[in-house]
Amino acid sequence: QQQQTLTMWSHWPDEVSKRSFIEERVKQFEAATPQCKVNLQFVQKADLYTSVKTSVRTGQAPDIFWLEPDEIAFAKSGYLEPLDKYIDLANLEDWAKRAWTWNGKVYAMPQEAYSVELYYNRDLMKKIGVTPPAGMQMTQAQFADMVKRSVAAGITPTATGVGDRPYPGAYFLQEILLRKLGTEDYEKLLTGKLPFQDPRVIEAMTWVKQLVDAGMFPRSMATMKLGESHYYFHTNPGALMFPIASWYTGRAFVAPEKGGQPKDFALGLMKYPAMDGSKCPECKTLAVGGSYVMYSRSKNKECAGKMLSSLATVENGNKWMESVLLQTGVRTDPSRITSIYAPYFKELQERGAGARYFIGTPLHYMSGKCGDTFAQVLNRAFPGGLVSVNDAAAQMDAACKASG
Amino acid sequence: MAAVHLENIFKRYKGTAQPAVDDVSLSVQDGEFMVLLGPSGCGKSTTLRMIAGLEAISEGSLAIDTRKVNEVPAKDRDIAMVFQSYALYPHMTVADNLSFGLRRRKVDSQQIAARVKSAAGILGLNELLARKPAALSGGQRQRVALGRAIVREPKVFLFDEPLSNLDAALRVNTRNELVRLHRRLGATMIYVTHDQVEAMTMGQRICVMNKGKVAQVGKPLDVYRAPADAFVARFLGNPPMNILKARIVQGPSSAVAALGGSELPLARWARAALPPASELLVGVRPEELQLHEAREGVGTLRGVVSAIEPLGAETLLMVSLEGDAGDVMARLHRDVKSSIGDRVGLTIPDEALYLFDAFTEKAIPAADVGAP
Amino acid sequence: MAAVHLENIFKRYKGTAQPAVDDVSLSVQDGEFMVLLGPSGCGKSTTLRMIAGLEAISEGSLAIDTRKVNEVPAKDRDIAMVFQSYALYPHMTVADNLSFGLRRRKVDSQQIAARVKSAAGILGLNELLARKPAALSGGQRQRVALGRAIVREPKVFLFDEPLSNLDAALRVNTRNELVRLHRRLGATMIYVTHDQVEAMTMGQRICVMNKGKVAQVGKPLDVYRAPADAFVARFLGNPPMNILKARIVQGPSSAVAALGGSELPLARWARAALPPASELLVGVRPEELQLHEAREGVGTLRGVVSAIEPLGAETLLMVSLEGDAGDVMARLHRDVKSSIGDRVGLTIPDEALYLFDAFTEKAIPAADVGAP
Amino acid sequence: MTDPSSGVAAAMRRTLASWLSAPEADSRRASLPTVMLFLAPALLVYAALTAYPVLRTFYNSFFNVADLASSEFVGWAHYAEVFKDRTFWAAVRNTAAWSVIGPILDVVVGLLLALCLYAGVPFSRFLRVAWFTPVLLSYVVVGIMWVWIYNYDWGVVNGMLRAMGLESWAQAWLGDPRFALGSLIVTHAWKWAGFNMVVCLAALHSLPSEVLEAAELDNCGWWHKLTDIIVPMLWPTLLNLYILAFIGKMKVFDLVWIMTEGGPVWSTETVSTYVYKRAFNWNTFDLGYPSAIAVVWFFVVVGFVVFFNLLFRRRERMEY
Amino acid sequence: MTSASTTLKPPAAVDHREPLTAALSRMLRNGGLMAAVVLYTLYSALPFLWIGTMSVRTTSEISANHFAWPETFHWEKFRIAWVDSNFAQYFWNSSLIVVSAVAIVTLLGAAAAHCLARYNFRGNRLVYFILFSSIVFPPQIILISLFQVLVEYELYNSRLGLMIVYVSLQLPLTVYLLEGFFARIPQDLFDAAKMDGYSDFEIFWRIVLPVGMPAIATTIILNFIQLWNEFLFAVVLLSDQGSRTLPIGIRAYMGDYFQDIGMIATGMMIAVIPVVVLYAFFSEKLIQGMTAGAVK
Ligand SMILES: Nc1ncnc2c1ncn2[C@@H]1O[C@H](COP(=O)(O)OP(=O)(O)OP(=O)(O)O)[C@@H](O)[C@H]1O
Ligand SMILES: Nc1ncnc2c1ncn2[C@@H]1O[C@H](COP(=O)(O)OP(=O)(O)OP(=O)(O)O)[C@@H](O)[C@H]1O
Ligand SMILES: O=P(O)(O)OC[C@H](O)CO
Ligand SMILES: [Mg+2]
Ligand SMILES: [Mg+2]
Repeated sequence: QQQQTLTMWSHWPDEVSKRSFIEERVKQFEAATPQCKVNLQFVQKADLYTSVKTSVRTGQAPDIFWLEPDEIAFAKSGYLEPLDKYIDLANLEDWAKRAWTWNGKVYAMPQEAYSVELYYNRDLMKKIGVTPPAGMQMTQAQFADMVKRSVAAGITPTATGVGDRPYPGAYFLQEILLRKLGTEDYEKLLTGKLPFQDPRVIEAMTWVKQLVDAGMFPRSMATMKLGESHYYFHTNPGALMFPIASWYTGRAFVAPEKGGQPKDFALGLMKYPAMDGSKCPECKTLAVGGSYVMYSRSKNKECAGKMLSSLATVENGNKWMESVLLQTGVRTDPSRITSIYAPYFKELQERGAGARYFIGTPLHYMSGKCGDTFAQVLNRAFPGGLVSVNDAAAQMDAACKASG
Repeated sequence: MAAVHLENIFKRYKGTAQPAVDDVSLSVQDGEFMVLLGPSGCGKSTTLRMIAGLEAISEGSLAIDTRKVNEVPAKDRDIAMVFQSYALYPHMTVADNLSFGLRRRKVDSQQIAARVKSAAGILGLNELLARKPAALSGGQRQRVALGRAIVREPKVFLFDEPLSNLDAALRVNTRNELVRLHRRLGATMIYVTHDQVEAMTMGQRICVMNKGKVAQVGKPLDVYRAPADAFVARFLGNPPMNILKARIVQGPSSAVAALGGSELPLARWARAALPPASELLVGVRPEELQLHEAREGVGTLRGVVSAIEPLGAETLLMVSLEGDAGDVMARLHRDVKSSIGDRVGLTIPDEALYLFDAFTEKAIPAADVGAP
Repeated sequence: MAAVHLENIFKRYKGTAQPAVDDVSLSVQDGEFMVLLGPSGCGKSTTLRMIAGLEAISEGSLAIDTRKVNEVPAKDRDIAMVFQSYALYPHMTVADNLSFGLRRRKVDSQQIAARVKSAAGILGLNELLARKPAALSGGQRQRVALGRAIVREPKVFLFDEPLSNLDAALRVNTRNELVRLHRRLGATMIYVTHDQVEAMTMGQRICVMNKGKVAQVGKPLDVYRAPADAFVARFLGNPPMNILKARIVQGPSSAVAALGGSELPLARWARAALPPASELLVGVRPEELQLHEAREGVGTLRGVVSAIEPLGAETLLMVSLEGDAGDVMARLHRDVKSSIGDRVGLTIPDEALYLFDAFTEKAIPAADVGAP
Repeated sequence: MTDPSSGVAAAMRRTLASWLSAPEADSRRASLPTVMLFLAPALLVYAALTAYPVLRTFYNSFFNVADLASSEFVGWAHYAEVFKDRTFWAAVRNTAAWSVIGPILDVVVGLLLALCLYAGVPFSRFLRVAWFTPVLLSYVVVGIMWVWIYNYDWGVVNGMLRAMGLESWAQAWLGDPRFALGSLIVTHAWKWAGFNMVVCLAALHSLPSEVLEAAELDNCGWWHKLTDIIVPMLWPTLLNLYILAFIGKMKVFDLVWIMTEGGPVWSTETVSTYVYKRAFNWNTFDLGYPSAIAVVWFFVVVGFVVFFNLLFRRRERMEY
Repeated sequence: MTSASTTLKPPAAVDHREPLTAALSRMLRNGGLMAAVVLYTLYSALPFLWIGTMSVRTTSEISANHFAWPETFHWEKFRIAWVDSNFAQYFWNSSLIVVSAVAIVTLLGAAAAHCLARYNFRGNRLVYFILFSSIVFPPQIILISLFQVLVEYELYNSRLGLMIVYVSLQLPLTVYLLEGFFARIPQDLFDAAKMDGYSDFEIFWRIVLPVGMPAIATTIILNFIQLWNEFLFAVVLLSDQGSRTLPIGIRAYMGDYFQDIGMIATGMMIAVIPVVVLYAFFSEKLIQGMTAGAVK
């Protein structure tokens, strides 16, 4: 059979564990499949998207590339190859498959999955004299009080940076909303079927706005990059909490001189607070993250299919969890996981125990103007204290109802 | 070497009403040094550039020897031109400037070297061959421009005011050099200038142009002495000829020109030769006027000294004639003692008088034609 | 109105060895028209610009009337200057150009209007007041530049070759206008030129400069007739004075200058006045030479005609003297008949002879000093 | 000439002949082939890579172009939408503000710097290089540099304010819609002042020194020399620079993209970034709508340039 | 400005005080001027210095104190940045693309400029206007369809494609600058060469180009600076990592090092130093060319 070289582009150039995981899989694949060579490149997300979004139209996109489910439009526009006949779909979690299903076909190998978590610094928490409740979920009042104490102690309550990402600023609000509304209404909200001007939404936003005004977010949030916000949280100047997805580990669990968290860092995980009168305090976001897709005009579909198929095994799912300490859309057998970070991982699983998952982040549901408005208003302006509740809700409704 | 014949040549620029060159006919003989002289804008450069092939001829025929060349492009006419601005190639050394035209013509390199050497020798450029034009003085640049023409050994040399950028002393020198060069090469040369001294001293013949037309062609002194019209008379000579309006009155023996109170007998003109109109223009060159103590008598202009310019070598006297007949300039001996406001008389030798028609400004020849 | 006194003024530009102005002392009287004359680069402009305050004075003292002004900035010296390039403000109308200096001096607006009107009247600019400089001819610009100086009613007017951009005819006119203006305003004027005709006709006194030094100061004709050195002698006069090397020999009654084969008696000089060295320079102006048929005798230069330039009004003869004594130029009557190669004699009137020291080039005054 | 058809033919033949055969005897004329030899390559590049794409953009703007292979005609729909698009209008406002204010800053600073050098401050050779250096840097470098300079926590600006005891003045310069656009404009001016300086300096040096001296004799101090003489005489140059900068700013993209990507809340969105986002960054894949914006913007820019030209038409050529 | 008031007083009174006040005001003025000059120089140069210090410090050192002078100079960071990131490749790509684009645009532009400046032919000004007016085209008007066009010509994602796009981008400016300069080359020079027997093309090659060198040098430098730093078209028209140019490389590099400010500073210095060094050498030429009237 003829030798094929496929091009594969991945995000994560700065996340060592994910990177080496993929590199190893590729090496194994090449060893096992001599007729296929893989030209693997790690490209920062922004650049990757820029390149891929232009090159898919030209027939020159990489054979395999990295996408998140908010880019399902690739599939809708016919740029992706359905994977049904290439990989063993049984090895994928159902919710993960759903995130990538369009017209009945599955379009991606959901390598990465994550839940949206609230990390905190145990030492600082002690310093301001707060002890998290047993269930690790605070009430509205407890949480507000903690924020106030933190501010009073000169400690930024939450590290958040939206300088280069359209979503982290909205994590907190989004989780509050999910709990307040419950999965069904939350989904309606995200798909434009429920207005942001709904009283429950307004109520939630009003509370978050109070926290914002109390100084919950750093003033440098708007220009802080995602990577900087990690550093801000665990090293300098240090923040009490860090609302981020569970892929926190990718950037934090590396050597400190590479920007990772300090060796003895007292990382804790708690649940997002539930507002009084929340419909679903146990709700939680689970989402498919970085996934690999196959280009529909690829000239090396056979090899590409084999490559993706080699990733989609339970064994690899476990390896991923073990080395990256992060969920995956591939089926796994968590009991087998051992590593120095096992305690962390245990805690992560504890926080997820008994949760009701809502699958997908807002951007997975919003596109075009709506997505842009979300990124600008809910992700930046609202937590930055730059818009009022009503203004923000009105802007969201104007953009999302029209496109929804 | 070659003769150049212009026949009824016109040049009309787009968007101008008057032709820049208006029906010019002129024959330049083989080996002749012809000067085109005229005031600024009279069409001298245009004429020259048409000969060179740098400007299309609107009408008429241009021939070099017997061949009509209207349509021949400049590069094939075998003519060399020296520009007022020298137009040296600023990025080439003097040697390269000299040889540039030959290299293009595929002259073999030994011969190029020989010709460059000889031209450099003639013009004293040997020391300068490796320099670039920026490092040369005005006079040296001028010589390089000349050299560039000489090495080409062309049929015809054209010069467009080549001396006007030089200072006075250098101008006199180069003038002489050019004349000597012409004698030595025996080449046909056409030389454009608006400087009458250059024209008088260099030209074998001069062609005076005015407003695109040829006013007069002839040997320099002939033209000076017998100008064809008032324009030529004024243009040649410095200070220029005094030309005054006069009335013709009948005198005792001949006609008399009356200027204000003064009367000049026109002995040399037959009555019949004078125009029927009673007005004409009387001309006299400043150097022909003599201060006359008597201040009276026929043939004497009377007036008041209005300005004195002692130039050292001579003195110019401006005299306002009686009866508002105008001002005349007299060029007198340096020792003249006179002061502003003096009433003086100026005599004019009979043979120094010129007459021009008041309307056409054409000269009215005297009966003893040809030797005024 | 004011007098200007320069005392031992020096100007040294950075990086040049020779001072550009070298120990110049000069007093210009109140109301005088003084001309600074000299070849290009002799320091005329620099001197003028130091007076104006546009150039720092390296050494020496400059006083206007009795006040030392070395340190007074240009704008406070109350001097007006007319530049060679006119330096009109291109973005202002003629009227604004005229009034700008007054407005800056806070003269009240009625008076400005009056002064502008009067200056415009004097210079015939009334029609042009609303135009911008780009829409003016060279002569008109010149007049605006003048007007700008006049309205200021300054203590001193300075002119830096203001006519050199004009064509010949306009130059003569403007020259006269300027002289008239000076008479009318009675102002102190310092006028820089390298044109000797301008200097001779305009200046009440002229100051001839050479290489940064003052060569001679005096009335124009005095300087022409009694040049202080060979440089001045050559510089004033066109064609320039013939200056030849000669040996002094003892003649029968007086000393004799020997040039090649010819001998010129030096009757007007006492033996004692002549330098001990046996060499000196003999000068004679071209217009003083007379063609002499005899070709022999004391006081006659003998030679061969090497070039003839008939200029119409006169004829220039270049004569190569016998015995390689050099060339002399004679300015002769227009009717002279001579041809190249003729052997001729040229006589010199005794009183037309000049002597200069061969080394210092200083003039050696004759015994009957002051009236050569 | 009596037969009209032969007359026409003859005329055509003559015209053709006059095109092809050079009136070689005129040095300012050249035959058509010669002219084409010089012009054709440039015109070809122009036609293929400027003219054609422009027309193509016009064409695109009437279609939905999600895939290169297929497109769907939508008529004027995109245009109708453009005029309702609030983000577009925000971008227009920002770009207009930037293009009008920015150049003033650039040109004034450039002129002042040039005047310093012209006045002969010491070390002018070094300063000329130092001040020009920002021009050499790519927007990427400038952008990152200034993002750091504006950093809220450890940026130079806030650092200095804090050092001066002005803690309350410290701002998230790029994070606050009130300051973000201004901060970008300052950065842009930082980069371009040197360019304007060099051009102004060249223009200053070609001013006739005698006119300045005349002004001095006319009792002008440095301030009046500047306002009454130098600025008016440099006016054409300054206008040119202004218009050049204006055009540049109507196009501004790179710096915004690197520093703020148009945020926060579209406060630094420019038309260029918006077009780019919609064409290559949003997950909508449609090239038609951004093309329509580009077309609208094209006419706006051309309109402005024509307007400027009319406005300044009177400026006669200054001779000096 | 104090001297303005002194002129109003009678000159005699001013006489002795003048030098003093004048000197004082001059000193003040000069002092103010010098202060402004120093401040501006700091403003324009300090950012470099800052980035420069950061480029030889490690990120942890930097975050401890952002403004400290480096205690130890970590020069090895330059090696690491150069080796680990594709800088050599980016450099080569940028050089290849930019140098050829500048060479071609100079040649094409000069030919067109010469033709427009020298010859009278019908449509001369029209062609000039058309070529020049594209200077006002906003890039986005051609960006999108240029992308489509290059895809059709199969030049998308190729260095050749980007190179010819660069040629077209800089063409208007080049023609504009050179036309202005060439038009001022005296016609006599051109005529002299004609009479020396040279054809139009040879004259262009042997006279116009060498004589126009100051202006050509200026356009070369300007074009080079602009293209070397070009970002937008490079992002859209190249997707392959192997063909990226330097600005894109730095951007990607930033991403790769993400929160590693120190390394990013190192990368920035690598990108900046060559251009600055080049400019330090050629600044005189550039300014000469501009003063010669290339830009005005
Ligand atoms: N390219 C042109 N287009 C239109 N008119 C022109 C052109 N060149 C010259 N002219 C006009 O033709 C006339 C003759 O010009 P030409 O250059 O031959 O004068 P000239 O005698 O050489 O003058 P000068 O002594 O000033 O050089 C002038 O009126 C001039 O304005
Ligand atoms: N700024 C300067 N720096 C150095 N040398 C200068 C400067 N200006 C003039 N010079 C030199 O000083 C000398 C006198 O110059 P100046 O301009 O006064 O001459 P000028 O008599 O006015 O000559 P021209 O008739 O050519 O105007 C010249 O040798 C000139 O080269
Ligand atoms: O925004 P990023 O770069 O963290 O990407 C989101 C991914 O899902 C993280 O691995
Ligand atoms: Mg001419
Ligand atoms: Mg001078």
